[in-house]
Amino acid sequence: MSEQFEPRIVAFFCTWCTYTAADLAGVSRLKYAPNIRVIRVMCSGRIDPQFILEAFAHGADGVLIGGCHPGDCHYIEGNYKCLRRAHLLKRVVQDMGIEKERFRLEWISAAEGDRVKTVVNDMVAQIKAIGPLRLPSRFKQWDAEMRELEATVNHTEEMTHASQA
Amino acid sequence: MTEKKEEIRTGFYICHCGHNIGSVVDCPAVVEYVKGLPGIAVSRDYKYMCSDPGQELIAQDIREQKLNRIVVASCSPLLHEETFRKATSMGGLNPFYFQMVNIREHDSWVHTDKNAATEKAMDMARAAVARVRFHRALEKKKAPIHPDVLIVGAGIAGIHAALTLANAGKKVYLVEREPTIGGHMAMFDKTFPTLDCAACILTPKMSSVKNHPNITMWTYSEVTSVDGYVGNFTIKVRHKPRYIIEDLCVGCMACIDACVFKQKFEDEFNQGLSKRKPVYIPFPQATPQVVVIDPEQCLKLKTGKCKESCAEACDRKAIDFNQKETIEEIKVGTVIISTGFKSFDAKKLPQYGWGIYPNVYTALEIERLVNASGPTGGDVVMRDGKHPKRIGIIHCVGSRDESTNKWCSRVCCMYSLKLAHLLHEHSEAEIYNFYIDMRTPGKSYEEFYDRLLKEGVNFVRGRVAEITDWAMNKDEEDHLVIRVEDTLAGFVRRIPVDMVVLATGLEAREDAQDVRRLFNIGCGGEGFFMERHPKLAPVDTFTEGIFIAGACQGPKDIPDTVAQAGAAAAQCLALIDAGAIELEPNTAFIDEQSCSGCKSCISLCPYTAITFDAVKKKAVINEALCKGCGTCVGACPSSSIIQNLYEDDQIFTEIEEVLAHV
Amino acid sequence: MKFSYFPGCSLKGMGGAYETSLIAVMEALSVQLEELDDWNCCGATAYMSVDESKAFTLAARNLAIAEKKTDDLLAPCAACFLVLQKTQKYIKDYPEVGRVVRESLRAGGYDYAGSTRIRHPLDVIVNDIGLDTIKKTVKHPLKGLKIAPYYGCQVVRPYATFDHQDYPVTMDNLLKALGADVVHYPLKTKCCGGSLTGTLPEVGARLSNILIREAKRQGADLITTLCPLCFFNLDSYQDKMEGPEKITMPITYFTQLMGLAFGMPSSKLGLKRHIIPILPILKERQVAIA
Amino acid sequence: MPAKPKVALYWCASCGGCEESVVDLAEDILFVIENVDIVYWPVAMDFKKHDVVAMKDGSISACLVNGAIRTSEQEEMAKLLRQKSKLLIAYGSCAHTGGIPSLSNQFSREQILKYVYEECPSVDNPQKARPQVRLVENGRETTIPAFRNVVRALDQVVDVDYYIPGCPPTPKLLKQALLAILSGQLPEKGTVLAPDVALCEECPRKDSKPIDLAFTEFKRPHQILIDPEKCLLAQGIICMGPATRGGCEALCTKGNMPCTGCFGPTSRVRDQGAKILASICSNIAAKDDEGIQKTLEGIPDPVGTFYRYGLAQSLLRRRVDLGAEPTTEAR
Repeated sequence: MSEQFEPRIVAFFCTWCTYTAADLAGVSRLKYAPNIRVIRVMCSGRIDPQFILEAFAHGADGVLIGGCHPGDCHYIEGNYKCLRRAHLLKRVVQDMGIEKERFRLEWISAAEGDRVKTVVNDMVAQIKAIGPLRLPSRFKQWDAEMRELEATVNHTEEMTHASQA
Repeated sequence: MTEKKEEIRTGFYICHCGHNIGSVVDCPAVVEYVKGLPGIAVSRDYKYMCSDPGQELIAQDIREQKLNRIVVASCSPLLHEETFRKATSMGGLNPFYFQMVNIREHDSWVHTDKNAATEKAMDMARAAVARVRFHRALEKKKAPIHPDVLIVGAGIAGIHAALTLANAGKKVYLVEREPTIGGHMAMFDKTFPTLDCAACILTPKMSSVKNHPNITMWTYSEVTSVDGYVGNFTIKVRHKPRYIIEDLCVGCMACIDACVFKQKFEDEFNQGLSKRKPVYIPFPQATPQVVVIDPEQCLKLKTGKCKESCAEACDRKAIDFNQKETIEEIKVGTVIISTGFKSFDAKKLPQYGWGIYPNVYTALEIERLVNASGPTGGDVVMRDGKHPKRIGIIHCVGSRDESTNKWCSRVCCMYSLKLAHLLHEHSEAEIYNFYIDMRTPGKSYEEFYDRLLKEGVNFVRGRVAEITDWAMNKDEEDHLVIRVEDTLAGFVRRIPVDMVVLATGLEAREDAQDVRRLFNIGCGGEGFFMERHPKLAPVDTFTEGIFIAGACQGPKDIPDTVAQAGAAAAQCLALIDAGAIELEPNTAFIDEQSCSGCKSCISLCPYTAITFDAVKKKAVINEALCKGCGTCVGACPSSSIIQNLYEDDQIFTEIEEVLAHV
Repeated sequence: MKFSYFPGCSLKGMGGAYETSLIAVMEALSVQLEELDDWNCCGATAYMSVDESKAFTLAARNLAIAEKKTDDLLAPCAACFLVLQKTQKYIKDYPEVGRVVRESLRAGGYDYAGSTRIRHPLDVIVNDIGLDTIKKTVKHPLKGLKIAPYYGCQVVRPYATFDHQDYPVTMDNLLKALGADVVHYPLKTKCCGGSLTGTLPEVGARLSNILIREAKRQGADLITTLCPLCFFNLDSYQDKMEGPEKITMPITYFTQLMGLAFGMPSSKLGLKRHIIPILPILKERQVAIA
Repeated sequence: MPAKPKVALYWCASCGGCEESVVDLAEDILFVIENVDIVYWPVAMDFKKHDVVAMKDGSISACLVNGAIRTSEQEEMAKLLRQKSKLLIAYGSCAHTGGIPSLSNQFSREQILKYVYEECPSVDNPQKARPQVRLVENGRETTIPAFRNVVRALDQVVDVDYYIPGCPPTPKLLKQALLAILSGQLPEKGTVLAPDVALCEECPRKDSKPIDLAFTEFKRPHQILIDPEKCLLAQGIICMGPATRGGCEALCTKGNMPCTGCFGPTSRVRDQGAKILASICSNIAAKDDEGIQKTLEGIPDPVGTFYRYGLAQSLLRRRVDLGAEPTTEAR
């Protein structure tokens, strides 16, 4: 590879804890890897498992969820719902061949600006080590097999795929 | 939902924020890039979007360019989302046709690679521009504000806030855990830098609280539950039994005299420097002037067997051994938390010998010791009965220290100076102050330091290593030796003294985490309650309608505490007088047509906002109860719940577009 | 409970009393000690200042051997305890050190992943076994025996793994559990002279004498320690003490006192391996000796 | 008299159940025959591919294709029928969302061929022979369709106008769809011709569902005696009903079996499995990692459970670490 692989990480942060922590990291001028794109939600309970899969399907190399620590949810227990879903979703994602490092749930309170930095840097390093996921290009690669037919079907009646053996 | 197709005309604005954004993100490049995105009618950059001309730019473009969507890329939405929503509505557009992109806190301030930061800004801008297409016009809902206020903690902060509000005609519930109000300030002797007597300035305020018709003062009481939201809190308060009928007791103390016990229990108010009986009044000016019985110590309450001479002695029959705790429920619209601080536990630094050498004291103990109404009547006599000839005051005990607390406790330098003055005045002893840096920022504070220098107090610059009674030579024998590196003189010194005072720092209270959970507010890493914004919202919390004041937010002195208490009171007044507060319209609603009535969502709502309509057999969300977390939306198996401002399509678009790289 | 046991040179030599008493009390507490196979010198503090990476490798070889056994590694000598801990920490915290050490180890057919836990017997006895068990095991409480608890510099500094750096109390609590009186001893972590007794004997002797004098002033009958070098310095240089009055202060290992309290025969505790005899003061205080 | 509309039916990777469901129209089949001309239906009528090739483009009014697309032949026929039909309708779960065949998207082509031709216990194949795309023997050439790496839903290969869901679709839905085609009163293109509300709406057990499920364990249907009246989720059995489009008349839950999701998700959902996962997990009682994990042990195969009929149309489509081997290469 000529160019260094830069992971794309989509992060879903709850507004009260982790989004605020990321703001704090900014106010404190902490420096971390620029590979993360944050999407704000009110509560980690809002994070639909579809969002995580959607992010992967559209080219995310990693997905990070950030919520309030257990017991600290601004909405009392939204983060527990998030935790329960994450447990099973992690299994689904891994069963579907996605490395476990690519999907991460972290509790980061509004005071833990430094933790945003550590977690992001850590995740970027881990994903750099395992390489790109980039599902859209894999989808394209899979679907390339359908072009074989386009090349032949209009010319002859019969299947005449040339044997390469 | 089929709506009339409108032509999307989006205005995009990127803010340089002076150099804050502009020096890292190439704003003109982002402007050019956004011009190529679908639906963009205007794309501009500006030095300060939040300034009046910046806002006017948006409003004017909406009017002149017929914009119907607005995106601003600048700082955190937590800071200026409201500002730009207002600008959007100034232009005549519904304020919710607006989306904000955080390219300062989340981009320019945290990244150094300009190309990467600019690319990130473009990604986020593209996502916002795409997302805003799916926005809808929304109305803010209004919640009425109950005019009563709850204040938790009746130290100087709580007292000042209560009086401010009560004088403005508002009804205040002031809840204090201890048997008396007054807090730490009531223990102090004099206050710096004016050296006026703490009691003289505090006790009149305490009695005003007691007598104010608008203040309901509950001592020996604690808040046990908090429900509801801004304007409409339901609070449960537990009244612990004092075993005294408060209305009957006049504080004559005849019961105390009559109690069969000798004075044998540690007097908390005097920091254990004196003893008291199981029935006691914390200090002479305690408010209310009502005694309290400690059930752990009282013979009657512990064993059931006692001749009850106290009850006999009470003319007014105020003693009631059968008193039980009671729970009272109140409704308030706003809350001020002023629970104060905890003094650093000097035991955590055993090298300073507190608890090992009797003549080592904490600052709070000295406050009582030099106090005319203290355990010795102001005579500086040590635990060994002697009078000190030399005293060492050690600064920064449990402050500015990697192994304990990293922060500066802000008040210790000044109170150490004050104690140096008072100790010298009371004992004529020679005083040594051991400091790392003298921190005296405050009106007349530096002058006070100067005065102490002239009074002949010795100052040694260096962090003390240890206090020991090991004598290296004759001079040191029978003394406490302070071993310190004098960083100005450049060598290690051993200074023998008779008495050591530890200037213990300020910490968050032990139960700060419980209080934080109770009121659903935040704590910083050091444990103090977190303000909404360190500069612009210093007494607000992340929960609307709950404010903080005093040292529970961070170490501070009395003037700053009082100022914060006033500010918190003013914030409550502002809400109460407005009568109502506008709430974010980010509530969820159920698309009745698509709901299958599977009930999966109902128990997920912590606010019981979702119910099952038994006739229609569908779930229904009560908008007034919904707080807008979106948990039910994430869980709805047929995507039949929609959260305003966080609709599925809006978030899906955001996901797709942040990833749709250039 | 089972540990790999790293005696180090001292316990096999001058610190023999420490080893015999340690093995005896651990057995009484049903703790199995398995001496590390083919262990080598920890390098002590001296080698570190000669060649750091060789010193680390030398110490790490022991950690590598212990890692295969999987049990935690018990290092009773304060110097070994410190050196092994330091090696462990440096390998972990400084990748370059770790790389060099691992490479050197591999050249010798060893490998070290970094998982060995290094423990001091004092920590294990008080925090794992617990004072309640100790109290139950005590047969003859050391009543009336006044002890100055001396920790020395290495067991809590610079790595305060189980107690406070300046004012440790673990051994104080253990001695109290044995029934002894623990005197206030402000010099409990001050320098005993260390290896200065070899290089600058007057200075070394002066430092250890300060400790003895202070113990006397605080009314101690004896000083107890957990470091073979401290023991040696304190026990051997009392005749070099300056000043008019003659002080003799018996020195013990904490494990010897445990053995006494557990009612073990003196033969198992190396009580005769002291320059300053210990038996007279025990007799004077009527400590039962089995 | 105007010519009757021409209708074609075709099957791809499917079990044949969809074909039978047409016959399940019973006497209504007469109504069909009365009103349309069936011009192509390999399972029932003797027309050949060249007959279709000979038709004019767009001359078939409606073509119902069932089955997923796995082979090159299926691909080719889908394209051909698309070309000849005004309306192409994906009929049944496999054509709609990939169906059961798309569960094989968890495995590579090689894994499948190896198992089927070599490792499967019932196979006797000592030479380890595998089918070849092209075989020349004694100067005679035989070709068979290529076996693709990926199973696809119909619309992942060709443009589809409407979907009739189900494994198989009910006769009622088929009849409604045919009536709509005949009357020309069709909804917006791309619509699934079934109600857009989840199954619970029509499930007779709906009233017995408590508002607070608080799952502490999950059970599989064979592990307990299922109460025939009570909501299956309330009995701890995974039922896909809340996340599955209704319109099947709750056949499974009426038959004392949980819904397994064959009608696919409602129109607002992008990933059926993710949504049932979200709703079920949210309602777990435990709050700690250990407790949650323990409860979830009752779902040993989440992918197979939540994506039984829809893996091809799920957001991830296929196990993502699988590559794409050449499919036409003969060895």
